Amino acid sequence: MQQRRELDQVYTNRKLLNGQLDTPKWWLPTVSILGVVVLIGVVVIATMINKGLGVTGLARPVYWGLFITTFVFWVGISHAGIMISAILRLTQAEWRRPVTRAAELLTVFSLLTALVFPLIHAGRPWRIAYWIMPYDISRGIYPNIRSPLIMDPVAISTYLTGSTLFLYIALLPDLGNLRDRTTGWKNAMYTVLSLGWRGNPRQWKMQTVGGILLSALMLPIFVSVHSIVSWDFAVAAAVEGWHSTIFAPYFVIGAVHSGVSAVVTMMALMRWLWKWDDFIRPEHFDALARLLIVVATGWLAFTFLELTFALYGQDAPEIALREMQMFQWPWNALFIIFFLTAYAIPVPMWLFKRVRTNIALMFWTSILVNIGMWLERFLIIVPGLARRTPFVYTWEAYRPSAVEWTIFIWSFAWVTFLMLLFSKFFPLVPLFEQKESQVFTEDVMIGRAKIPAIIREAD
Amino acid sequence: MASQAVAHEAEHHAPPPNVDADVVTRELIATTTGASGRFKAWTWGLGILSVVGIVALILKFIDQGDDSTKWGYVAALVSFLLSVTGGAPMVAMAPVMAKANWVRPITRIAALFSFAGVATIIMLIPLVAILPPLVTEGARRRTVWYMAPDYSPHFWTTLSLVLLLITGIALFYSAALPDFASMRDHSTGWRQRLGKRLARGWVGTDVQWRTLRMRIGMFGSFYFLILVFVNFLVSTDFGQSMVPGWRDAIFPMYHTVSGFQAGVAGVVIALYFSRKYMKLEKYIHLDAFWSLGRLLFALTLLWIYFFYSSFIVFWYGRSENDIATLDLLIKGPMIYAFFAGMILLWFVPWWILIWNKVRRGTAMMVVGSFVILIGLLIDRIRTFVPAWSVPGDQIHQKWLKVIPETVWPDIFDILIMAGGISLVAFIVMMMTRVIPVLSVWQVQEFNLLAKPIRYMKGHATLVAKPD
Amino acid sequence: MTTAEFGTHKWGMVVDVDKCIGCNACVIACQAENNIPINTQDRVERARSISWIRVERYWEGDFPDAKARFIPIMCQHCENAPCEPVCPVYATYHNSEGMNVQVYNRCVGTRYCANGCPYIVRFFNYWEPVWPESLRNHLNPDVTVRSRGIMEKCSFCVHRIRRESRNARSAGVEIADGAVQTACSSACPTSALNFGNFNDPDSKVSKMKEDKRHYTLLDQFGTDPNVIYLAKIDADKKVGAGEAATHG
Amino acid sequence: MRKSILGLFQQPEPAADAMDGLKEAGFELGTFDVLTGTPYPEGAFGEHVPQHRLFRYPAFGAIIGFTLAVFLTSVTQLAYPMVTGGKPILSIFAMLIIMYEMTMLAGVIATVIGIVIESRLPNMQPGIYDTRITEGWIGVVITFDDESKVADAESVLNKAGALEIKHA
Repeated sequence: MQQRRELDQVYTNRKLLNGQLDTPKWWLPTVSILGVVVLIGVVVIATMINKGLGVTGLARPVYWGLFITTFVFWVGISHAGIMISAILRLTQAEWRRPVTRAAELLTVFSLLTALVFPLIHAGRPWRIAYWIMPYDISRGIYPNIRSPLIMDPVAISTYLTGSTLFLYIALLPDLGNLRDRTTGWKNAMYTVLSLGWRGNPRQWKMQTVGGILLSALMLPIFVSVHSIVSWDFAVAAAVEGWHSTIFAPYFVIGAVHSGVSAVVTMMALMRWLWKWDDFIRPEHFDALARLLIVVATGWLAFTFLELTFALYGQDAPEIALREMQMFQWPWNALFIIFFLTAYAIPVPMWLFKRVRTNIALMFWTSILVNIGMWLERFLIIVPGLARRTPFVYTWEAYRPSAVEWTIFIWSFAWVTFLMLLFSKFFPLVPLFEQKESQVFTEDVMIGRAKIPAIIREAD
Repeated sequence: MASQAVAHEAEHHAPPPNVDADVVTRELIATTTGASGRFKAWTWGLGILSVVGIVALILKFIDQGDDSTKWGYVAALVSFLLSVTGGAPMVAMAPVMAKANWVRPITRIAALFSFAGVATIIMLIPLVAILPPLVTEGARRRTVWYMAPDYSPHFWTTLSLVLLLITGIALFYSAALPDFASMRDHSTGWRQRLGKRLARGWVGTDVQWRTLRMRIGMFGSFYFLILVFVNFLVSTDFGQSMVPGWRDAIFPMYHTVSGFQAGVAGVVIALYFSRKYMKLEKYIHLDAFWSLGRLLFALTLLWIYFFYSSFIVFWYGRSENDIATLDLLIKGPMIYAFFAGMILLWFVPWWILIWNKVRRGTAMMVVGSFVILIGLLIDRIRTFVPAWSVPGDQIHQKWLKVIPETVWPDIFDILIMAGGISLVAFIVMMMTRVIPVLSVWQVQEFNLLAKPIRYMKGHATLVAKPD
Repeated sequence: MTTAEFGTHKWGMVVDVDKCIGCNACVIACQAENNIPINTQDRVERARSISWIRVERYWEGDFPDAKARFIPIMCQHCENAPCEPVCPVYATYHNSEGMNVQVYNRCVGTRYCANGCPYIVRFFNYWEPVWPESLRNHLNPDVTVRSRGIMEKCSFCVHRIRRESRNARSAGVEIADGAVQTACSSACPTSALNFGNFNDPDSKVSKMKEDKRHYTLLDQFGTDPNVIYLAKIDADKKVGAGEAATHG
Repeated sequence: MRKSILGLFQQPEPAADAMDGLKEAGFELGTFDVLTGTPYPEGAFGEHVPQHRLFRYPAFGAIIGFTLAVFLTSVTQLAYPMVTGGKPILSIFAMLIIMYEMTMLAGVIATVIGIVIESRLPNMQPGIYDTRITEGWIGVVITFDDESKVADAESVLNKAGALEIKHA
């Protein structure tokens, strides 16, 4: 429980709106550098589409490689947002307040990035338009809804739309705030965007009730999205290591693991870059780390189950696959790194409060987790395809090409770029939630002890 | 229902009454004595039923002890009892996990269920004797015990169930110390003597309180881990591994989650009756029902999610495993049980619990909980009975070739199931005679931490959150 | 027996492994017939070569009495094909003649089908296909040249089937048994590859697949292929479907 | 444009007193309102708790989405009856997933529309306002049908200790 801090609202406004009202010095150079990287990435993608997928490292039988791995990775990251803002909103966790918007943003932008990969990894991207937006007559046929690749776009666009609207609704009061702080064309923009927000009881009630309702609606979507992504793999009966019933919850909890870690990374950066030490405080990292310990352990349990029941069948090919995945070069090295970074190093560290409240350590451990979780996806997808078949015809292992790595890096630059762009115009920490927590918390004296308390409305 | 719900809502909005500490102690201690005639009648009835059930169990063992295919219903019952009695105490750990205030008064009721774990163990004994070893006719069947000794499942399941019982009781006892002390101070007769012996000189020093919290946290986490492990063993060794080619990685988790669901449902029912017939409205606030309702709702959705996650994978896959599993467990001998379970375990509770009005009330909550318990029993029958009905000479094959016929319960099975379930109720009811059904000190703590306040012109509750 | 109307046949192949001598004639015939781009050394090394039919060589037994075995593998045209339901655009589906067909202009190249296929008989065009000037005019006009970015696989020489049924229809007769031959089966010197109509109970292939040596590849996936294999006969070994299925 | 005045307070308590004063002075509910920069516990200002029908929107949206999904999935399959992998033409278990997603999507969109409508937005003539409200000041705004009551409204605000009164 965070101990209470008296923060004057004027100060809160000035600090939390510094991204918009007085742009920090580092902003322009950073954005321009990122812009260059993004541009390079776009050029590379264009060349790949122009030349064909021959430029990638893909080869029979590994038809899906780095792109799909990264796609799953970003979809996983996107699960941070709703996890944090919905679940914590429903459980009325007080410490969520400064975190929610950043998390939702991460959802939106990582989804926008994830979407790119299935498109560019296809052989004829220019035709994918028919596959995503298929309901036209010109193609003369409708898509096959039995295919998980149709469920994917449906689920992801649902999730993207939902979380974007969620973000916007929660942004309204702060837009009103910005409208009051700005002049000129910015003022005009915020006036339009804030839809004439005034802050009367009705509007506030809608904020709270609607927030809870939307959370309750977004939560099932959030679960379904990564489940459906996991079924891309799980329905392939002929691929050992993919055809497992546990994939849906296993992917979801893994996604939460990586997503929440990504939020930690992001919060540390926000605290450092915008000097928000008064708002993003060690106790928030502490709470997130506690959450992460639980999530990570649950995830480990699922990993264990997945492995157990892979061997449970005691079929030769399955065992051969696992043997390759864990004990053969280069997979064994990846596997060790994966296990160390995803669980063995960070979680024991988080057990100590000194680590949990140390922002630098939290930053690095959260990065470790995401390295591990990316490798996890890679180790699920690629060895499953590079499996030993009974045939001598397939012998090639998969080695990602420079093009793939460039696009992989591009995706990170792209997300950061979008984030910074957003931060120029909209606050990354919800101001009204910040102020609300000021109103809704106070200290009670029980005997001599001063205990932080929360005001719960009679309902 | 609507009008009643509205009434409850009004009641809900009213801030929790602040009762003086001494009144709390006196009234709650008083609940252990002076049982009503109805209560006595019920206890007798349930007691007799349980005895009949145990006798039936022995008879069935003598009669059919050699034929494993006839024991599916007992296996289902064991799994069911494990779910209820094992899942319920999890509610007692919520404060440790989430520091939730609403749960404090009701942890005792949840913890009382762990005593009923005795029923599970009693029902398990013959089953362990009958469960085929890993190697039959020189062939080893698929289990999670790849190369382990032949009788590992028998040993470990029994051991972990006993461990679960012990940890559950330890969890109960570590949280009950202060109440035994208050029984020592305010009760009479054997209860006072019992309190004297069990309070272990509790006077409530700072150190004692700190150790108490530490113990609760410790045993709580142990309990959780052991519970997951037991669910894993029972669901695989007594269910999955009895069917050649049934390979469902999610099944243990499915089993665990539906176990929690049943546990919460059991707690809701116990709460309802103690609130109604022990006049505890003052202490069991509707807030508790509301929160439990939301928990139950979430678990209900989780059940359907886990079920569908495995089902869709089987449906897409065409391999022998997939087809045989679907044919045996869903389309096959138990199809009616499947639909009944689907309706009672998911659809009906989902539709009942989705309404905030219902969650704010008690009546429909308890209806929903009963529905869930019945549904769970049917679902356990759906999974375990077909699994056990596979002939013993086939369970070590690679794939299930012939789908066995439907197995209907014989008179023994019915008596055993009735007995086992009433034994749980019986034990819980008896425990309420021994110790207050609500934990006295936690009720005090609740009243201390949650205060109704006037915030300017409005009403609100001030909930303190100590670390 | 049916007339040559569309959808009345169930085309299939019976491969007598015992007769296969691993001469690779079928592979060459297929490459020539179906306008398959040339598998240059580079493509083979990158495991990007395309061959709709291939002859697998594997060893049975251990040295010194190890035996070299050959088994031709092409698309098995499964009834429960894992590749079909996963295609988002119906680029591959099961037609009414029991064939697993690939529709090139629907394909967007997700390569999902290839992941699903346990036989590794689906191939992806990484590059635009090119032929040396000398071969430009050798392309088969009946077969589409596949552009880059799409999947392709054995089509049971569907163009030959169509031609035969056209002729039969215009002549008002049924397609005679054996009239339709795929490029590979017609090229096979030992007639290890036999193509025909499984719906016709007294066609050659229908008779052959009753042989007690018959088995299908990777039957544990429940794909129910339309390509039936007849197991190798070993002088010193009792052979049944069981033995054959193990190496499949 | 109806006449309305806005009294500004720096602390919530006097604002609440002002609301009470207005009630006593016989202004009927709905003609006066309180503007804050942050949500306060319900009824903190003795304001009348706003009624809303928000919960109807998602149900309505969900029904629409579900119907659409059923139509889309079943019709598109039946229109092109192609057998894939021996799956039935009308594969209900694949359809369920799409139906679920579309139901949720329509539900969410309807909810968002509902939130906007129920909070009486977009509101292009926000009326009298002060930018300090988003800096923690509390505004009590009163709208009049007849000019006569302006005076006693002002007196109430002043009595409660309004730091500033704006007219519009």
